[in-house]
Amino acid sequence: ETLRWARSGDALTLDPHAQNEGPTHTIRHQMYEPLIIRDVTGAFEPALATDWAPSADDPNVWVFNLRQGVKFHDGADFTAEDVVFSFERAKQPNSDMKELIGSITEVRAVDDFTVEMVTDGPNPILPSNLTNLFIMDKGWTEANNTVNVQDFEGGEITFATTNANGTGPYVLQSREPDVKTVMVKNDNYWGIDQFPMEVTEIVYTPIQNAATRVAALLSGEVDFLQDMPVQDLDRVNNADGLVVKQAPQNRVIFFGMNQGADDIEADNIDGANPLADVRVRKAMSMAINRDAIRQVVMRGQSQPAGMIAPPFVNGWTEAMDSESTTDIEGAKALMAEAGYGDGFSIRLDCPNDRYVNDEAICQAAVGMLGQIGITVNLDAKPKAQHFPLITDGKTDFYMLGWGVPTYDSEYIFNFLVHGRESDIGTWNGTGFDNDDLDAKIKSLASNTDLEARNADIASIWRVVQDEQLYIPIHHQVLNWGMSEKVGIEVDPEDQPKIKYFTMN
Amino acid sequence: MSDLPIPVKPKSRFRLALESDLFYTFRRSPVAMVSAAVVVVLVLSAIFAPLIAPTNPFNPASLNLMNGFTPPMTPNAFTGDSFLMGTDDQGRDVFSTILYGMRISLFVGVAAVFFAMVLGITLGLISGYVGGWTETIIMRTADVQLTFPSILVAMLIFGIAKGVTPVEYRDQMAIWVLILAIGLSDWVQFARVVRGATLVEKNKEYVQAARLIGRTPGAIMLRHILPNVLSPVLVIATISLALAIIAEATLSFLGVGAPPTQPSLGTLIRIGQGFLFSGEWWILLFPAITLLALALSVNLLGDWLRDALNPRLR
Amino acid sequence: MALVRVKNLSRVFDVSKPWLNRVIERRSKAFLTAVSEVDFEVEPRSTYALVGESGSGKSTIGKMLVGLLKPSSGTVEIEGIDLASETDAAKIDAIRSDIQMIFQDPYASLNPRWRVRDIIVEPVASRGGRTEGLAEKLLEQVGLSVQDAGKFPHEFSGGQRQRICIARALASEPNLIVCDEPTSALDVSVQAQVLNLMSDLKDDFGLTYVLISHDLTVVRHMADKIGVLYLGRLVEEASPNDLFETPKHPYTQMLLEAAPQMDGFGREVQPPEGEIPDPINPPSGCAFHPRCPIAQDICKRQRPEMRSINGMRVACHLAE
Amino acid sequence: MADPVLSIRDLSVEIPTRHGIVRPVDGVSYDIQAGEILGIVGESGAGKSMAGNAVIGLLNPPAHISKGEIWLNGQRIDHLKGDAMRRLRGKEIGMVFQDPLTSLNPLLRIGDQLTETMLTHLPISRAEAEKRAVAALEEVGIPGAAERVNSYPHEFSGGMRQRVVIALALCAEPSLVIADEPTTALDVSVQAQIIALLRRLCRDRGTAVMLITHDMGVIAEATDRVAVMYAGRLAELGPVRDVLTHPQHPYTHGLMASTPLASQGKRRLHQIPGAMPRLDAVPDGCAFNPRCPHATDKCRQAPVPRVSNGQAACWYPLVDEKVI
Amino acid sequence: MLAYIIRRVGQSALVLLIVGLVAFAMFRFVGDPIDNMLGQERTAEDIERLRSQLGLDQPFVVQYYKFLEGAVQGNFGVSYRQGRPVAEILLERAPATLELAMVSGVLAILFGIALGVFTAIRRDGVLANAIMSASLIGVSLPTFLIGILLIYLFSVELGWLPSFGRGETVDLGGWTTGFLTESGLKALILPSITLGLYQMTLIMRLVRSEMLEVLRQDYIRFARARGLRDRAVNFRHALKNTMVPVITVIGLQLGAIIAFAIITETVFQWPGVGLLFINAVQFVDIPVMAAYLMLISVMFVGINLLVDILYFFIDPRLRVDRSGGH
Ligand SMILES: Nc1ncnc2c1ncn2[C@@H]1O[C@H](COP(=O)(O)OP(=O)(O)OP(=O)(O)O)[C@@H](O)[C@H]1O
Ligand SMILES: Nc1ncnc2c1ncn2[C@@H]1O[C@H](COP(=O)(O)OP(=O)(O)OP(=O)(O)O)[C@@H](O)[C@H]1O
Ligand SMILES: [Mg+2]
Ligand SMILES: [Mg+2]
Repeated sequence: ETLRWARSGDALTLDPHAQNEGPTHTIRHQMYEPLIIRDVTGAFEPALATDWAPSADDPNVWVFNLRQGVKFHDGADFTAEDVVFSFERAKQPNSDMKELIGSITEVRAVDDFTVEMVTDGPNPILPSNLTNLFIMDKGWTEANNTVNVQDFEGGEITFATTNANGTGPYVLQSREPDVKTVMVKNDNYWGIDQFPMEVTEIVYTPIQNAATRVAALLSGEVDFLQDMPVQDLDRVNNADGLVVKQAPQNRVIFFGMNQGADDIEADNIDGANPLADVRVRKAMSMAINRDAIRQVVMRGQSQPAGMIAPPFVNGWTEAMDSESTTDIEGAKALMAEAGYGDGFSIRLDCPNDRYVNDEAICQAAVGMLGQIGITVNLDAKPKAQHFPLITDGKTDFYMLGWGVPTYDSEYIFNFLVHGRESDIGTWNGTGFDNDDLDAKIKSLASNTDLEARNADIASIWRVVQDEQLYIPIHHQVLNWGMSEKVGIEVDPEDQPKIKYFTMN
Repeated sequence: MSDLPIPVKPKSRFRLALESDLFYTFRRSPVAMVSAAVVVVLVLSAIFAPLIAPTNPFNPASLNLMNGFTPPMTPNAFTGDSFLMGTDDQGRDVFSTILYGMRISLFVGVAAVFFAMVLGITLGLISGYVGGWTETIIMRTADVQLTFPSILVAMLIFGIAKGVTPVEYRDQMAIWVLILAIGLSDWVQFARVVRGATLVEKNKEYVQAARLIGRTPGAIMLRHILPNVLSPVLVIATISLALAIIAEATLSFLGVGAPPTQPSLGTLIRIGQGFLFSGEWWILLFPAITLLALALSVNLLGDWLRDALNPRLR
Repeated sequence: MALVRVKNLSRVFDVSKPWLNRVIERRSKAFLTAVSEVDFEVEPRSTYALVGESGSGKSTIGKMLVGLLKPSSGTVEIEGIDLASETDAAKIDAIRSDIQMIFQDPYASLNPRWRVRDIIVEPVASRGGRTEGLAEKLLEQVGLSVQDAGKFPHEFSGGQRQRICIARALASEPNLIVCDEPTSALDVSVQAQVLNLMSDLKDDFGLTYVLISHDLTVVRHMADKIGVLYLGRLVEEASPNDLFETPKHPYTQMLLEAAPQMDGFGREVQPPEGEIPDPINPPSGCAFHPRCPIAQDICKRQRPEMRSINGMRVACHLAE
Repeated sequence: MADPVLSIRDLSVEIPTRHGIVRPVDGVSYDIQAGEILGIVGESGAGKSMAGNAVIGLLNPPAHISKGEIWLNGQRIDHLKGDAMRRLRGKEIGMVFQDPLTSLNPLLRIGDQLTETMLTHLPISRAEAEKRAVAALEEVGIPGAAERVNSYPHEFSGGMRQRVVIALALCAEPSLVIADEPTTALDVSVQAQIIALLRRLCRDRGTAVMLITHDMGVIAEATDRVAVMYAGRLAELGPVRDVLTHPQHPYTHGLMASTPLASQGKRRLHQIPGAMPRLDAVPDGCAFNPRCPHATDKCRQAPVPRVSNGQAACWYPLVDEKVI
Repeated sequence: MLAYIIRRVGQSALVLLIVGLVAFAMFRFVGDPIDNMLGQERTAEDIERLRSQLGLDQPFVVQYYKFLEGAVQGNFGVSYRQGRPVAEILLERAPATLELAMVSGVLAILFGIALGVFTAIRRDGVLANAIMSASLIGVSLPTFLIGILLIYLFSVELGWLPSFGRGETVDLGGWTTGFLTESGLKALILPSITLGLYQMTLIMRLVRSEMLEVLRQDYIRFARARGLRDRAVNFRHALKNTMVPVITVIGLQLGAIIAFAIITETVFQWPGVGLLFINAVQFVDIPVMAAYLMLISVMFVGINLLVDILYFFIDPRLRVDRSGGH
């Protein structure tokens, strides 16, 4: 049966290691496989590795036993050699996945179906980092001259950009970027009896315009829709033969502020940086009425957040997650105390095609911050333009959403709290840089004493909370719209894997 | 000079206007009167929006998000506030937002048409009157310009402006870019018509009489020809105004126009169309009706003007 | 001394096709000789008439007289001054205000957006002269009323408009008025009014007229001397009586014969042969020879010079 | 006398306008016999063309016939509608307009315009029509007619075009031809040719011709009888020589007298004061009364007497006023 | 004739040169190509190397010439956003837009002319007036709104027609066509109506006013005076003359259709060049913008060239030597 599947955007490339981006991974997941995947509940599930464990001899080594009898789409056999090759490829400078395996110093094939990974210290959570790390066929890659990862930013295209040869349940049949991608069932798939595999053909269509997207679902032209506009949930739910399934998403939405600079360019204050004052940051957080955003902008499809970790994540506590309060008068007082009683103006950079109602949330924030005298100029733009502002440190006040595929706070700290360096803290646009804290974060990777590690995590969170490093907004709720015949539960990472789908 | 007869006070322009054929046909055309009335009401309410509108939707601080999605004339479940045309997703009063949005739409439309008109008339007059190479160059440029439909030109200019202006100025710039873009894509019509009319007028004998007296080309163009080529210009200006309003709406709809915090009618429709299926029809409907009413009545006026000013139809 | 002296006046228009067409179609440039080697003089306070069929170059001569067109060759001297070669700006200005023109179409001659007063005084106002009460005075002189000064042209009939044109022409107190078919757009009864007015003003102000017309009866009534044009050339020039009684040139004879006559009841005329030839490729020799009943060989070959015969001037090899 | 080809009885045409109802033709009656040329003369705007258009049923709305009858060859045609009237046009009534430059469709060959007219009205084959087209062109004196049928209008000179227009008007052999200022746009020499052509056709075929013009000279030379129109009404009707030499109506007289005449030398022209009234402000009584030197109160109030052949619409007709 | 065509071709070439200049200027001055290509960690050397590699150190004219040379060979560089050669992307997308434009163009011309003639002939008729009023609403309603309403009505409420995309397409040697499948044809209906409606209204109103103008001409009066049938008068005489000015405008409108496709494609998620362009504008993807510009003008110029030649066949006055006579 054909599954007609739509969402707002397309995969940026098919090269497995060129972009670390959700929707891009989603498409790859149908054709390529990592060693380990997460199932619909978020639990690990063996994919190309059948089991894995730290080596008994060396705490710095993880041993993976590979699945046997697996063939790539082109018929080549899957062996340890391919794993070694793929990991090496993923560590290339052009790779966007290298941060995830930064701690791996060596990958070696013990035999055809055993691989050992050596890390620079004990790494208890290594498997979490591997769920989006796809394995390519060495022979195919070499034959097609695409050993090097595509230089995406540099505008390069390679054979792997538009072609795919994985071990996955579906085989690429045709692809027109931004238009249509068709995949068909892989009859030689190793798991063909293990999974429902009821979808024989996948037709994937990006539809940018939200109304058109919903119309397509309503009119029955699409069976399965990601990126459901929240306002249309009722309509879709009430439509004959359609259902909306929802689940809390492993993603939190928040604002970041440049507090490290002495002066920032996006404001109207010369020679000073109002965001550097923690009282201002606290006031800003207090000005945000998260309930109103939940009620109106999100139509109940979110959960107000007090910290920037989703509840799925190790280190999340209910107490911290309810620390955000709304108190306009208090906020005004704080502003006055900080010497900004008359307010200031600042530009807010916001994406308009990445998160649920991202632009509307920003707009609402503009109004709310206005109430404590902060005039916010909103600059909303596509994600492809927004994200580089953060990674390049060119924005002083921005929206960001963070999902945690590793389900551990370390991932958050590495990207968002650690001071910005070339291979760590890359998404920390706040200018926050605390050497003690950085050391603590670094030590998490190799801390095998989980209790002590958790204590460290809690203490790091304390600093983040007290410094009001970010202004958390909410945790997203994920909505998938689908025809009743589609049987699937929502994946908290928004990564549908079609092999689990049933069709009746 | 006591032997000179005393001049008699002539009729004022206003009286002449009232007695004119134009005014007569106007009074006879219900369509023209109704659409003029609609235009006047809409324009006035846009101009006096700050006085009429219950809230100022462009001041984000005054918004209460909890008022979002209030249906028309129904009290909001949380705040108990009630709005004539309901509120949008940000809790903005749709009625006020339409008034303010219309200001932007009208300002952009009028300014763009004015810009196009001044440019087009000047170039049209010069190319028609001077002729020769000047004319060839101007009219070839016009041909090239015609190659690019307004929407395309506007988007290009927008894209380029986006590439060259610093982010800080983008919001303020957006409106001026819209005006420039729509205006630039519109001048050709004016230039062509004015040139055509100028070619006719310049061979008329009153122009020869003026040349005979030794008046300069500039004076002839400005004082003699210009007033006589204005009636087709008026017609085009009206129709262009309707087009410019729609173009502005379209560009805003495509996301290259007015920013969402200062929505024009087009931006409002773009916002509203997201709620088309979810039952919040008022967010789309009222701005759409306003836009339609505005464009339609301006178009109707233009249509009527064209017929009324066309001497052959009389 | 003659007020106007036209010597060897020619005007050629370039009517070539665009360059590319000429190259591809292997054609040379095409020129239309609208006026060719015309000589005449106009005495002060007289009326000199130019007649001819459409396209014979009457208006072109008129425009060259007033300086609206530059001659291709030859000269136009007004009061001894040639506008085309004169360099003294003051003299040019003086001559310019001495010449005025009245056009054929009274509807197109007046700027419809201007009030009559402004139209009339423009020749003076544009030179910075005093215009107070001037329009009213002139209006009365041309038989309109003072109140009319504040009106717009569309409030007037054709005859009244022509009067306004005359008033405008008089504003700068000119000596010479070139009238290009001043009455041909008017009905007979109105034409009589305008012609009478022109005669009166001529006497009152000592004006000199160059009257351009294709209407032989008007010309005969008004002119002191008549020049007949054919295809840009002056073929005959004489006083009205001589011309109408004893036309010398076969073309003049044909024209007089063909013109309908008020008393020509049931007159059976042999209509003239042919039409005016293409002015771009005019016939060789005497341009009239293809239609001329008495043409001979020489007429085809040689262009006849103007000759004086009995006080008339005629350009015909055979006239006597 | 035989029945007239065209007979107009008390014809009025009305146009509703902003300033009230305008009557450009007001109670006009006249007949035209076969082989006769009737001249209609008058100043611009007197209603000459309107009268002609009314006959052929081509009044532009909102102008319409409000009163009176039009009879063509014994058939009443003023109330005919649509197709019935169309069949008469071209077939029974031919029309020639003033401007030969614009009367011909620039995109169609002369021959096609001729054959299409004939095929519409005559039961003949296309080949026959083509043959007749050449003949029709020859008849109006177009040299090389056999080749010229394939020409487009812009390839002809003005005089030639007017001949083509006449050929078109005559090609279905109508019994009446209305020629509305057929020579005004032409030079005198060509005008003489066209007038001669019209007279010859009229004589040879016995066609009745209504010749509309404002040129008294053309009237004198070309017509048998003349109708003088003033402000939509008939001022005078009669044999051309009588009307022109002994006008009875003061207007006709004024018209004649204001024309410069060779015989009168350079004396001041006779001048009718004022101008023809606008049709929305025609004075009561005799339309000419404000300009008439002989007008009395009766002229200002009572409707003028009816015109009959040889008699003017005037209470005080002039007697023995010789003009020419 | 030959001269006429040569002149038109020459003018077209000139237009293209100018457009090329605009496109080139965009490349050269708007998006800093170095910035776009090198990203964050660039060294002065890198910049120099790339400058000379891209020829940016050469004189302007040489650069422009190189650009044109590249453009003629279809080399417009690489899309900043998609990282693929622009020419390839355009080629992939062009069939969708062209098919859509073709269908809407044909619809607009057929219905536009038919309705224009009808409303002109029945000038005062009830139906004609109704059509005229409706047409005004047509020009007053923004295209995007029409599209949204059509989707709402026909896809969502009635469920008759697809709301987005091209349906199934068949690949004919690089040209993907939606004409050969039922779903492809169905998918064409709503977008082409949306796109064609506005142009149709314009053409209709133009045809009507030109037709009325022609119907006032003397030769029409004369044709009527000759007793020709209404059909002959209206169609043979009037319509043909109407076409002379109308054709020029239709040419312009056809070009406009391709550009207006931007809106329709956005609303219907039609995978054509318009959608590509609007994304490019949002992303300031200069190579795509420039190439689109060139593509549109080539099409436009091509259409107008054809139209001009057609014009030439319709109007005999253009065919003859016009120098003589007057
Ligand atoms: N600007 C011009 N360019 C080309 N040819 C011209 C121009 N002006 C006049 N001609 C030609 O010159 C010739 C003489 O024209 P002119 O207007 O002097 O004639 P005319 O005797 O005044 O005729 P009419 O009685 O029609 O006014 C005509 O053949 C005309 O076509
Ligand atoms: N639609 C109209 N509304 C009002 N008056 C009109 C209209 N059409 C024509 N007239 C008037 O009808 C009168 C008769 O016009 P007609 O064309 O018959 O005059 P004419 O005698 O043929 O004049 P000309 O010699 O100028 O051709 C004119 O005075 C004209 O102003
Ligand atoms: Mg002339
Ligand atoms: Mg007439």
